[in-house]
Amino acid sequence: MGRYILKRLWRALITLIVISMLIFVIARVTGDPIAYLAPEDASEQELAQVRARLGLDKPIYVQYAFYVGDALRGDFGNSLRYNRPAFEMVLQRLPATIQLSLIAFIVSTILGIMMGVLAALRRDTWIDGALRLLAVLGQSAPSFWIGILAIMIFGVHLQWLPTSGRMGPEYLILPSLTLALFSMASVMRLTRSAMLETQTQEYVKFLRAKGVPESQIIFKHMLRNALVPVLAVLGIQLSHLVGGTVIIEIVFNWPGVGRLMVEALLNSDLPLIQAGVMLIAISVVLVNLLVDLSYGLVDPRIRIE
Amino acid sequence: MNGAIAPTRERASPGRPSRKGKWRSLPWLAIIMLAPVIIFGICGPLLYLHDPTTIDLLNPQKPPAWLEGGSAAFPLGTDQFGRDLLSRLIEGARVSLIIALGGVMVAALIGIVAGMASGYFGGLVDSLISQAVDVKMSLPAILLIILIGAAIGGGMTTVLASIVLLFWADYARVIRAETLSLRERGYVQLAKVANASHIRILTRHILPNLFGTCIVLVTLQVGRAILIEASISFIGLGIQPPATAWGLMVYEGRAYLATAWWLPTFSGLAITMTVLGTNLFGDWLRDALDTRQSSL
Amino acid sequence: MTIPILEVRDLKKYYAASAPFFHRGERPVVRAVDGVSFTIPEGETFGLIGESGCGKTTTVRTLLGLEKVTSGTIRFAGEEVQDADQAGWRRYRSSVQAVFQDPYSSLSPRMRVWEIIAEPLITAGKMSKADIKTRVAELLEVVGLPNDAGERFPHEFSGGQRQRVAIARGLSPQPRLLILDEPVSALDVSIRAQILNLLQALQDKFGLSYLLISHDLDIVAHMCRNIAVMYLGRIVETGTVAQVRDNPQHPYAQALFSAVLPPHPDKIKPRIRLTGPQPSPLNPPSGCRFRTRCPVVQPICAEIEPALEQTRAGSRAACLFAPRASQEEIDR
Amino acid sequence: MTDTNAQPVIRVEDLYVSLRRRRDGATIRAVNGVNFSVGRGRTLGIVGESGCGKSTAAMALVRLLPKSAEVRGAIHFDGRDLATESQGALRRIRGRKIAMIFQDPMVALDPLFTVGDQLAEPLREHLDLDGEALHARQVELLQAVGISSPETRLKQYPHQMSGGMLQRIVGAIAIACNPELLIADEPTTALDPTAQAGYLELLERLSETYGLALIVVTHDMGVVSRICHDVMVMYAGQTVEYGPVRAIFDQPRHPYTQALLASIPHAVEPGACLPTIEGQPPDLAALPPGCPFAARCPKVVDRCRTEAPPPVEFAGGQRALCWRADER
Repeated sequence: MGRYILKRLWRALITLIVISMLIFVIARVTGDPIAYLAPEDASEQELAQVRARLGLDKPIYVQYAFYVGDALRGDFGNSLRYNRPAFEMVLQRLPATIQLSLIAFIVSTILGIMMGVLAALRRDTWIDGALRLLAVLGQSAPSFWIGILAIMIFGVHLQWLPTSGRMGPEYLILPSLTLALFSMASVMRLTRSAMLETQTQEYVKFLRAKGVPESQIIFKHMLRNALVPVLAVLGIQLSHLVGGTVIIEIVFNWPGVGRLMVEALLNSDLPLIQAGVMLIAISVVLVNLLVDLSYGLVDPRIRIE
Repeated sequence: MNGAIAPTRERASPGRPSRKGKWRSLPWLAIIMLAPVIIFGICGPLLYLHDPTTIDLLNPQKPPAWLEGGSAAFPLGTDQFGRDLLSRLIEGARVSLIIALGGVMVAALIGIVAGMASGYFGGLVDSLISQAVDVKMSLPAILLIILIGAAIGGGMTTVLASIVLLFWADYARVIRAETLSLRERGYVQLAKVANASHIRILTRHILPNLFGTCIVLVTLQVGRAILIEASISFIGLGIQPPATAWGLMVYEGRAYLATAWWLPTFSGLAITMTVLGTNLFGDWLRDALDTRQSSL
Repeated sequence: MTIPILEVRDLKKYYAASAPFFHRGERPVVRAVDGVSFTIPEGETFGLIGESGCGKTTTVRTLLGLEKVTSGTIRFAGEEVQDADQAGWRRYRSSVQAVFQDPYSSLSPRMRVWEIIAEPLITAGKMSKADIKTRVAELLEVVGLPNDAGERFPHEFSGGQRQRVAIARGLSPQPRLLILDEPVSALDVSIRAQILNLLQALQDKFGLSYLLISHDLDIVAHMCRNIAVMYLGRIVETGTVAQVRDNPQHPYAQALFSAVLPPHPDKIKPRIRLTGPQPSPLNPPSGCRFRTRCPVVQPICAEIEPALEQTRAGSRAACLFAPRASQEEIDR
Repeated sequence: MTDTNAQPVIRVEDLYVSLRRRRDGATIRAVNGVNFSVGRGRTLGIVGESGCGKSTAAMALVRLLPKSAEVRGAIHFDGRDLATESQGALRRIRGRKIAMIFQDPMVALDPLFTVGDQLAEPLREHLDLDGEALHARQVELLQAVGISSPETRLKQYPHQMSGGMLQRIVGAIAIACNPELLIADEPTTALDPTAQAGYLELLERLSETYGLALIVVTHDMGVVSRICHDVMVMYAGQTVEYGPVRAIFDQPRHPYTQALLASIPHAVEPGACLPTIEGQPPDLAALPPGCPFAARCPKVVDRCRTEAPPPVEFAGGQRALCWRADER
């Protein structure tokens, strides 16, 4: 187990380093930061002073080190448009995004697993067919379109649910369900095929030979074994979900980091983008790590090395 | 009996299932969904009723022909500038197809080469490629897209670059795993014993056996690429007006939800149908070719 | 004295095991093959037997050049090959071919049978396409496959037929030694006999030498003149079939042969039981490797590593307590 | 019959099983009219080559078959006919009165649960054991199959154990509820010679100690000669020969049995040519009229190709399905 944890920690670290390098490189590629840090009519000498002050005259790896140091302190600079610390702005919006994706994560995981199990147990019946069609539809329809249709039907037409903003719990329903759809479809398909896979295992045959009731075989043994591969991809599902919030936030006017970043993108507000990307990356990597570690709880082969 | 040198000729095992059921087992639903997209994608300009970019301010927001106020001249109605929706959808099909196929092909090429090299040679090449794949897998796609968008702005290049950067890793991961297992097969070992070069082993023994996996992956990825393209266009980083793409049409139509519901509805429907078609086709291929793949 | 076709001396193959994360000092080593020696006279069949994990597959892989030798020598027809350059290996490999156990995974599924059989000729690049086709037709005839088999794919054949294809391929570069790694284990009993007969007939016809690897002691006894028994990377006993099978001296060989299923219910012999699990080649026991499971183990076995020595029964065994042959018996 | 006891534990009459082949939907006649019985403490070997229906016949006894399977005939066990019992009733028999073990003990246990947990399942299910009594029985069982320090073993997972240990655990699970019949389906196919001998010995000991009726399905005549009292040779879903092991090894009456025994390398001089059986078994979806072995039989006569041979009985309970069985 110790070795497994170390491996996962290592991977998380590498991921964060790579993303920080990407951000850094992109910030440099997009132009001389001096252009927007110094007054427009600054002289060559003044520019050099600013450069020296910001460390921009140093070699690139020193600059990167400075950048990482700043990032670790939460200093990504001020938003160009709002002239407020970018990190703070993102931090303010983060809870809304986390709330949305977490609820979608829970909904999609639980429903996905339940539907997958049902489809596998009713293999080749109309239930299986319907669930599989639903799943492939869920993986095919763009979430923004589903969102718009939902707004059209439940908001504009039926007027059952609010469609924009984040005021009370009822504001969460449409966005989180829309967001959950794609992930739910993936989890369902994976659960279904994992369940079918376990059905062919020798130990299932042996359990039947022992006279263990079918319900116990399914819910105690097959389900737990099927969850092993499902759990392995939940981390990936979660990053899909966090990514998906960006679009959902736009559709439903949800005040999260995603919308903030897209706005920042349209305004070329680089510090804000950097802070947003870094913070989202960190939260995704952390949650991924948690999911990976929970793997050991299910599978004794990893727990006991 | 001295059946040694001239032993019996065993009966060959019965071949594949008969050809009879073949027509019926084709994925007709998928074919019906994909056929219009492919036809429009290839000969789009020949089929326009109107030029998709011509603004016709006399006919703004016309509903589809079968509704009150619609006209046969604009079968699916018009947008806020009076442009014919059907013609714009056809134009969108072309753009979507080019981007999806082009991006996926480039990604497949990079990913397959990387995956084969990684799985076959192992060592440092493998460590680097695996690490890169790992990093990609644990990051949300949208972050990469935003970073690319931040670096080079919106447009076709951003979409293509995003698709390639996002998808190569999927190929590399799957192909690496398959190559690893193929490498240990008896026939690869025997090819080495027969003095076959690495090139020969990779092209004659490994690549042909990856074919099924590649085809299935490409099919499924085309669907995902269309979705990604639509999403990128939707957040404004993709195809820029006045050119058009399906995602952009949904985005533009979104403002007219209350007055012209058909604008976002039909363009979204086009995306969904196309992706659904490729997904169904891919699933069918996977079963037909019997390649083992996770359903992600 | 004629030069033996294959002479293996003190062959060792160690793998570096994956080390624990922050491991200090030397990396642990898996001693898959640890000092194996044997000789195959030209035109004969030599059998290597042992249970899974004893190192016979690794031995095959090193002999085929699929793994680099850690130390020791492999002499083929008098010439050392283990340190040969690429050209040397190429030459060696055209004289040594192999047939593997699984007839399903040993034929490329997307290649036509003729190309599978011809591959060693194609890579050698010395024959024209027409000559190759003629040669393939000859080979199909030799292994008893129909003429049109060449244009078909492996999946169109049954297990026994595939093994015939594999044998034809092994024969195509006209090798002198064929390494048969469990060649009939995957086949049904009746097909098994056909393939064994074919191998015997080919040996007679072409004067081939065989190295036969198997865990089926009946088959080894049927095919071979000399055999060696492996345990945990070492040969523990070697000699003629008659010596080793009928009067084994090493306790492991005794246990192994006592486990052979009887050909008739009247021939059930008492079995010598082995206790405990097989130790890991990562950390083999000191002294005699078999001592942890040996029914007649003595304290000294932990200290002295026995070498293969001539026994009174005629075989050579690596056991301190096997009755030694006297000097005159050896001379005789 | 061959049984020493008057009342066999299980008696099978005219068993037929047909299955649907997934590939082309054809109906496979996997088992075609099989009769046998096994008494207390006796061991029956069902032997044949791959696809001869031997496993299907054994699994049909407790109806652990694919859903498409159709079973006809009578399976008399414990005063009832298992061929007509409901799946629910069969479940209460499986593991309780009829235990089963399969090919490879290494994969017979669920990797995610402890050995103790998996041993407890049949005890809880069939005997309603719980708490102290359950634990005591678990320990007792592990001791019965020769496992030392059972307390710690119960808490371990399958991946922490050696192959030999798992064999014994599987054996312990099989005898957990004192069954009357144990069916072993290719129990040693995946094993090395010493492991194979050990497993067979374990089965033999369990059968003797507990007076089990044992059915061993195998393709290996050696396994049969090692532990079986009676043997049933199957070919293309039919019992071509049946009888006491010694009688059949001494004087096989059916040409297929003769060929099977002769093709074991032990039977001939080293290096000599082995007798072979030419050709391949028939497709079970399209069985020929007459004797299914006719196409490969060295003793075939015209009649074999058109008329199905009758069972010919011999002294000592041996019987063979062949027109020429009583010729020497």
